Amino acid sequence: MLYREAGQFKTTYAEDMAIFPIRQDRIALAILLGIAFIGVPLLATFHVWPFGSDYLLWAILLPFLILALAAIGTNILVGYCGQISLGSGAFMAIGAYSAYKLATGVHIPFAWLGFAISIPPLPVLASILLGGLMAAGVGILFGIPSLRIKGLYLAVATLAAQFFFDWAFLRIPWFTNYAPSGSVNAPALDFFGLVVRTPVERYLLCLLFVTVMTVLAKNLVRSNLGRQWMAIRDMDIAAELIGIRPLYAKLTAFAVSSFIVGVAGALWAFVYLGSWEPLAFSIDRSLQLLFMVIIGGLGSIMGSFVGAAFILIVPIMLNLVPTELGVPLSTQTITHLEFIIFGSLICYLLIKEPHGFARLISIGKEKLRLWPFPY
Amino acid sequence: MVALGQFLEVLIGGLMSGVLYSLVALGFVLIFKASGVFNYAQGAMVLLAGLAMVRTLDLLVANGFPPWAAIVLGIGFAAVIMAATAWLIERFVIGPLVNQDGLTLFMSTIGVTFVIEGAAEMIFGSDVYPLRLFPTDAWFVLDGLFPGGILINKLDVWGALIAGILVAGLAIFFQRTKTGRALRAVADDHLAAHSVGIPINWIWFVVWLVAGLVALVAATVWGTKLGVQFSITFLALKALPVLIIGGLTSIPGAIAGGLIVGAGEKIAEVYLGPSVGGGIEYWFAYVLALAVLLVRPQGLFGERIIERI
Amino acid sequence: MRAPDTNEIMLQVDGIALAFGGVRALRDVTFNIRRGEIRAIIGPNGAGKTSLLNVVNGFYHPNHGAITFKGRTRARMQPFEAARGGIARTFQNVALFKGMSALDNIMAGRTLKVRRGLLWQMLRYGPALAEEREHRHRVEEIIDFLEIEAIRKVPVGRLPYGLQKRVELGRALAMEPDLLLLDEPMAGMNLEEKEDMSRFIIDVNSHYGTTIALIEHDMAVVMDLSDRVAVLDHGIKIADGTPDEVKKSQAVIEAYLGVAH
Amino acid sequence: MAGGGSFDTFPKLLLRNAARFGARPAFRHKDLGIWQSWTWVQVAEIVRAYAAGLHRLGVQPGDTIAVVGSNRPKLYWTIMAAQALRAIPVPVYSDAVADELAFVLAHAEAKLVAAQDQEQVDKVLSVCDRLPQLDKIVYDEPRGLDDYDHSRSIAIGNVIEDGRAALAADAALGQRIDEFVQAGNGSDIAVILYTSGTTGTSKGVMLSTRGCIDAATDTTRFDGLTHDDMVLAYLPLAWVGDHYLNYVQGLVAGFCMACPESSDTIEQDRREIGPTFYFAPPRGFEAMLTRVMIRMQDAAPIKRRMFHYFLDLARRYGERVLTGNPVPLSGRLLYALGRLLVYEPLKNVLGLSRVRVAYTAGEAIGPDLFAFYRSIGLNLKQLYGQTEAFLYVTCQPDGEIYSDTVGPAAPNVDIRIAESGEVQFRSPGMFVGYFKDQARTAETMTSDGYVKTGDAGYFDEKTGHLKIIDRAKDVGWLADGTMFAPKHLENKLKFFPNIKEAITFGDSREFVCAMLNIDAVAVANWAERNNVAYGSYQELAAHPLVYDMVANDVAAVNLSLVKEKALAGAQIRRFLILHKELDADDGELTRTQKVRRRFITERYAPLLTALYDGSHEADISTEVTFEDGRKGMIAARVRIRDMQAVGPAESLGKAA
Repeated sequence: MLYREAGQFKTTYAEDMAIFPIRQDRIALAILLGIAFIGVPLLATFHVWPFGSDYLLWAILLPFLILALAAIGTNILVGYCGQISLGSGAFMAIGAYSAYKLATGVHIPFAWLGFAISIPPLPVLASILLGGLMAAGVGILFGIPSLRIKGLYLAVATLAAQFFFDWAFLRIPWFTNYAPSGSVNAPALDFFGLVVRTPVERYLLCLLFVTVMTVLAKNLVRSNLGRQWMAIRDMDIAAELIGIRPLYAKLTAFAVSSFIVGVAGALWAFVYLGSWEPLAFSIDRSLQLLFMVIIGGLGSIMGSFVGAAFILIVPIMLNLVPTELGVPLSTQTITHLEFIIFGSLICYLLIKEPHGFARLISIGKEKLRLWPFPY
Repeated sequence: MVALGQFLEVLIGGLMSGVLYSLVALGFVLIFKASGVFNYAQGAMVLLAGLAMVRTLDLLVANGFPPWAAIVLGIGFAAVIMAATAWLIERFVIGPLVNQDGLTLFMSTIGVTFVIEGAAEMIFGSDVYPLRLFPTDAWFVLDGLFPGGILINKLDVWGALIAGILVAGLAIFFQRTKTGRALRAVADDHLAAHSVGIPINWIWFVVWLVAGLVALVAATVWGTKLGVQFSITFLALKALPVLIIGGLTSIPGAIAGGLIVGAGEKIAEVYLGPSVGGGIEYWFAYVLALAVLLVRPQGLFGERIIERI
Repeated sequence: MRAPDTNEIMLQVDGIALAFGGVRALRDVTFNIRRGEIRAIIGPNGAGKTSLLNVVNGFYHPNHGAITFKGRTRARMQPFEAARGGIARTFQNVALFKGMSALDNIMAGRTLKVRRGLLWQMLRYGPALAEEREHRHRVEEIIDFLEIEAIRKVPVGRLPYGLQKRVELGRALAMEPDLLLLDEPMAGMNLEEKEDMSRFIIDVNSHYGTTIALIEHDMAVVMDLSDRVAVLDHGIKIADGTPDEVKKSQAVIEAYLGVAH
Repeated sequence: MAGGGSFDTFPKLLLRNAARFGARPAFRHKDLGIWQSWTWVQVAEIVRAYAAGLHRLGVQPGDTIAVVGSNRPKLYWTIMAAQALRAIPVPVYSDAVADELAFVLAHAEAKLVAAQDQEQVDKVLSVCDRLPQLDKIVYDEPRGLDDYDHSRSIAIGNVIEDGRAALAADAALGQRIDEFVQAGNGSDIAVILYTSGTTGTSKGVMLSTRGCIDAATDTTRFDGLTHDDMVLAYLPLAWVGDHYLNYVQGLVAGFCMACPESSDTIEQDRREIGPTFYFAPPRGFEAMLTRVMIRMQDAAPIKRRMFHYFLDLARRYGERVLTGNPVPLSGRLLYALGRLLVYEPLKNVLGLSRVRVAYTAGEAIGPDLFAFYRSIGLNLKQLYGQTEAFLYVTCQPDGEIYSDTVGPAAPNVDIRIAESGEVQFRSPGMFVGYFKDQARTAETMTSDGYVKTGDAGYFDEKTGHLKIIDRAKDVGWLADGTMFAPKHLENKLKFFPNIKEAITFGDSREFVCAMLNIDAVAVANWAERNNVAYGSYQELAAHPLVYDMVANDVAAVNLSLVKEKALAGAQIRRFLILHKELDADDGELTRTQKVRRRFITERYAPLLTALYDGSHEADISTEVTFEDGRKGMIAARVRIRDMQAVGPAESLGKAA
């Protein structure tokens, strides 16, 4: 209905392969980015409604951005390459702790060899990215089984990663620089001299990361590599017979996915939490990410954002709405309600619309494009 | 001599708790064989069964019922709850998802897990509820052989006994009874089974019910050991690696796997634990499973997987 | 542009035997494919035709025998090695990537030709974009060739069977193979679709000079398409030669009439 | 806006456009998934190389070059290249069967044929033994032609390459080409268009370059077409409509021609390209509307209701809102809302959003149909023309649009009505003569240089616009002397969605009878909705309920006739529904889908007699040609239905 496509024709493949080939979509995106990059910061700095307090930034936007990023990572593995993962939380943790170690300086004593490896503290940006790389490395390691085993079996392999690293970061004091409490504090967020402190600054920082990595991720999934992943997902045998090497396809999926998740982890720890414990990256986190992906849409970048938003908003609504209605619920009840809602929603979507909200959205969009016709 | 004694003690303790893993794993095998579902919700079911039982039990006792009656009624009620759950799951989740690929089914059970956990805690509360069904004191045996003898936890013995009986029972149920055989038929080929007039939905309900009851039993034992609480779910989740190790489709495999994991993690905990800060039990089973997968993807007892195009 | 029918042997299969458990799918099968020819493999159901193709492109590993492809002999190879060697393949029951559009399916067929790696593709800039454009262009030529312009961007899941078969052929062509294995390319097609498909097969052979081996049940089709026909029955090659020779062969007639074995 | 001005040949216009619009797109073609585009400069260069190539193949001034195929840039360039060499292009209908093709090629003495693809090449080769003068075949799409004899048939691409190389090699060749272009003048024959004559064999209409350009200059001005416009070239290449509206106007105004990817992607291509100038015959617009309605039937009830509500609204206010006449405010607002919700989206999906001027012609258009498109804001107009005039005789200026007239004389055209009632005209674009056919040329021209259109019509007193009622020779008189205009009647009948074709009889008979063809799509749909079971078209056509439905339509026509005094007596008394669809392959229709009345009269003689001997059914068996070319017989028993004539009194009664 709102679309006016007549006269929008493509004269080059570049145009035809664009992410948003329809002009109206490009406009919408531009507006969205405008709001995100200019509108929100402005409103927030001058505390204009709805940014009266920092609640919106802290409790919603920051976690949304970071978790959306993590969801994208998870989606690449689960949604695009069809390799189930219950270990995303662990890879966030790896990202976070590696970044932490690198930012605070690494010292590995090889007493019996009489020498020690030590790396001086690195700049925050470097540590975050290297944290991601570290996660990617471990990802590849745990991805190797996926070459011999499929689906369900892989679930257990990733569970192994999850539980092992939960334990490692909890019990091996070296990771926490021997902090007695086991909880660690992020270093100052110093990017080439300008230090990120206020919520707005943190928000912008995450927004930047998310935007850039989203574009890169989108590029990957719409390039040959992305097609290799989907081929493996849809029919691995046929994929092999057209010359796709399962080893390469799957491991790249693991690497890329873990890298993004790792960076998200580092951001989560450094930018959002500030100080954290291994609990922040437990299996619950893994499942939360998996849910975001399923609800948002397997195999859809956009879906990752939708899923993240949904998962974050529901609890807040559960909190707000009854209170408004004058029947406030106990936090426990809310948690339980969340569980039930998410759980049943997952089942419902898997049965009715396996491609999640993203598919529903694109169907709606198609309807608008064909309006007033039904098809 | 001391060392050996201690080792035996640990080993026996491990095997005993291992039997429980086998038990829960058996629940998995049933469901997997019958509907190809890799049931993540097993842990949640244990929690649900446990809570349902312990809360009724407490309630009744508080209202002056004699303990034995309370126990019987409590267990009975929990059984009913499990039956209801089984029916709901079959009716609203597994049924509609028939012929979907394993991954989808698996994810759906994660959904189920959340619903069950949420509902269970909402209805029955989310604290730690102590449960006393079995004696928890210990025996000392063979003190002639070893100084101080070997400590054996009576609860473990009970658990092992019950589990043993159930395992035997299930094995028979599988091999002998009509339903059991029908069940195996379904596992091999849905359509075929259907065409020969085996009511699949009924079969599925049955396996989920059995799995539920198995969960109930596990709940009684673990409940007594640790009190009924959320963390039980993680304990029960270990049935996943147990299965991988044993082989997804093999009942003996499930049993052996359970024992291996049980003994293995105890030994690892006692002998390696201290050097790495303890808590190895938390992941041992999974990493072991991972190792097995790499060497023998179909597990120790599983049949080979052949692909065709 | 048709490749000259030299007698150069492109693929030589020597004494292949293949068994699943007790089932002997292939017993000591020996046959060859010449460069530039259209080679048909026929036989009653369960004769081992598909197994033979599976052995040729490395999906099954024979228990005995060797395969010589373009002068290199090997007992077993991985499917993707076969693909890299220039062997493409379509399937009896279409094996497309259901989640992807027709275009993406065929684009996936270009994988082996892609030069730029992960980082370039991630940046999708300069050379990477140029390469992507190049591949798209080649794929569009194939789409034009197979006359599937109208369904370019439709998810293959929604396509009718006949068109799916075409897309699958397109995916195989995108690999620019030297040897194209077609497993019942016309199974379940109506007359018109069959005529189209035959036309495409002939054009592929003449226009791209691709060597083609196909399994087909429709005798009429086989007889007027193929240069040489090999007949399998119960895993044994019972006849081999030009369509006319094969038609005359007593063994073949018996096999098809189902005379005792 | 650019006219022909001092440029009297197309090659010169091409050069002018290259100079004036250089980098602007001249041609687009949806090929390999995207709209390949060529600027005027590129086209000029290509055409020059192509001309050189053709010259090297021995093409001389005055040679005729046949062009057969669908709308492809390379085929249009063939026309340009031929004209550059002062050779004469002869476009041929691509759906012509081998015999028709053979006739035209032989008659035109084509020396070279430019064919689109294997299919056309094969067709030419199949008849080339009848074409001694045919020397070479060039083709656009090499696909499937690899093994053909390349001494005889060459890919156009190669011809161009060869020409380009040659031009680079020797400058003299280049000069020779340029000399041809310079030597060209307005009196040259620009093109020979073969009319698929409604009667007898087709005639080659010769048109002069000067005439073509002048005519086009007038009409492009008339409609304000400029180099910013864009057309979708989807009409038959060989039809005057395509050649004039797209090719000639394109060169004159310098706008861009877009060629669709294939015949079955036209809808989508139209939507993508979004033409600004659009032509379709009434049946084209009708088909579009039918599809719209059919698609809407599957829409959700609410949506459907909304859709129809706003369409009614448009019918009530649309025309007035758009022509700026007074409309109640509520109407204005609702119409604006309708724009947002229905009209604009609808035009968008149909690819008509950007159309500034749309024309329809060829036959009378149904008032409702016409009103529909105008009311949703499409500037649809009618023109009246014919090949001999190089299209335009009359056309409707903006603001003076009536569904039942074809408008006043086009610029610089003068029209007169002969005593016989025949329309005659003189126009800048009028033809030079029929190729190799003095006799028929003579009988078409009047002594004082007017062209006989062969159509009967009159100028409407009220509007001063021309009204065409029928083919002059078809106008007849009933036995009792009342005037009888078959086409007029037939059009009235065809305005009903259920009736696809109608042939009426009455000349020198006591009363009027009609043979009807139901519209398969519309009636099938009706049948589906009212669950009427039927096995075949034949069954459907013979179905009593269908007869009843059609009878109502006929009655309505009779009623409407009462109002036209002259024709009131010529009401339809009996009709029948034919058992098969009239088909060009059986020679019942022309290639432009016009009824071959005479042929049908002979073919269905038994039915005709039955209509008049009072019997209530008749047997008929006819030979038919199937799509794959095979021939066969179909026999049927056709029922005949009697109708009541409506007297003035009754009509008043009904009116009151």
